[in-house]
Amino acid sequence: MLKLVFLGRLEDLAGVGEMLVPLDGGQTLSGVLAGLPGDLAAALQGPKVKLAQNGALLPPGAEPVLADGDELAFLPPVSGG
Amino acid sequence: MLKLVFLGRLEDLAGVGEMLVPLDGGQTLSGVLAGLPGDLAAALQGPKVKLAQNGALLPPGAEPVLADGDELAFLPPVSGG
Amino acid sequence: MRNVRLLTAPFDPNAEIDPFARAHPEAGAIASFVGKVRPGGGVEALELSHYPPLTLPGMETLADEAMRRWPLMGVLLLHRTGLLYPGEPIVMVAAVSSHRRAAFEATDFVMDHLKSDSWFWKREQVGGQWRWIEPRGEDHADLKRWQA
Amino acid sequence: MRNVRLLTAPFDPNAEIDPFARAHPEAGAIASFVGKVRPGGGVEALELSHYPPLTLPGMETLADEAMRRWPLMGVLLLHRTGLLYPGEPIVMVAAVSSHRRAAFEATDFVMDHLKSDSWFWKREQVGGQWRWIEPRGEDHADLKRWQA
Repeated sequence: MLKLVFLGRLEDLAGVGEMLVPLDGGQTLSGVLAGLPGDLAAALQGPKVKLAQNGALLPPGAEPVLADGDELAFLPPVSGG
Repeated sequence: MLKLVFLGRLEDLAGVGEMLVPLDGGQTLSGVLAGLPGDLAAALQGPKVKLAQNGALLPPGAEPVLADGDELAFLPPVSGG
Repeated sequence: MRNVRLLTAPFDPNAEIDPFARAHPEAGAIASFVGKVRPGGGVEALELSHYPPLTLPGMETLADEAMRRWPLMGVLLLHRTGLLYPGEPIVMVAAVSSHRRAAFEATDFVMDHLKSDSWFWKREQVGGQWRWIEPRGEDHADLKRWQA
Repeated sequence: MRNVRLLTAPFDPNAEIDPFARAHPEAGAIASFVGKVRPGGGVEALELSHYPPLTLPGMETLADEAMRRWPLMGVLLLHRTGLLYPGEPIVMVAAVSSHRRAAFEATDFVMDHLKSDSWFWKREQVGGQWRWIEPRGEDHADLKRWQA
């Protein structure tokens, strides 16, 4: 299983702050996204959304190799002001 | 009589913070300065020393008309820092 | 002294600055900043969410960076999370140094980076409805001031 | 609220900022600065003399100028005179506004002008001897930042 964490407005869109998903779509990000509702998957791939794997920020465009028990966080732009 | 006020290091040089002087050298600044010790008079005319007459700052190079009871303050550069 | 904390309950800035200032009797200059939930505009509450694995480590890195850039004796950096009401402090930053310029600049630097380069998401409640606060272009402009 | 005072006895910055902050519940941002007599360097005491007819009026004009330049809700400006000892506060400036940039800039502006464009003369006692503190070029450079 993989734990997905949705921050900011992505939490509203997902309807939950965290979600456990099986890794049966392969150990790739695109495999995981394919198993999610289309609008959520699209938002998670937005150009300004950053990713953190197990609490470590990933470089833009990284294609993480996911392992059972990993936590993958989706971080939209912060609010400022 | 005229009250002279010496600020900052001018007070050290004058040896006093305030001094009453007669106006018998005329009602001009140069008349007053002529009655003071030469080194003090020179310091009071330093290019960075500002003057205030009765609490109002005078423009650089002003030649105030002095009257009996006036207060004339000599203000060297402030310390900063 | 580096005092960096993420707070889940209301705090009193004056109760924080006092021990911080006393901890640095050798300081010549203390600059500080407090940002509060602005009353008015119909805002009933503000909610700050964050991502724990990144947020506090990011704040600590930011305080370290300020201490690296300026000759500071100490940095105080406090930030609220959770539900806040109008008038409550959200953030407090203070810096102590020998001279004023370093203390001012470091405080300003930390605030600019907290606003645009840290891991907080804010939403506000207006008329019973929650809405997310969007990024502001002004904050990114503020951040660019420090990229020499 | 404009709170401008010339003080002849030691003061506690924390006791000053508290009522000032409370007087502006509508504020979103409070920036403040405290400058103290730096311990070290063998300085035993600092004496600040001033010229009463100009000093306080000059401070009031400076506070007014800050309120004219930035959208501030209040300015606090306190300055000591007389004999001060290491660790004692000399000056305190605070500004409250809706947003942080105005509060920061106004505080910085007032400090820069107090340092170079106000009526205080300082001398320090080292090894029992008094010596006048000379003007610093750095302060005039700081002042030029505000001349647009």
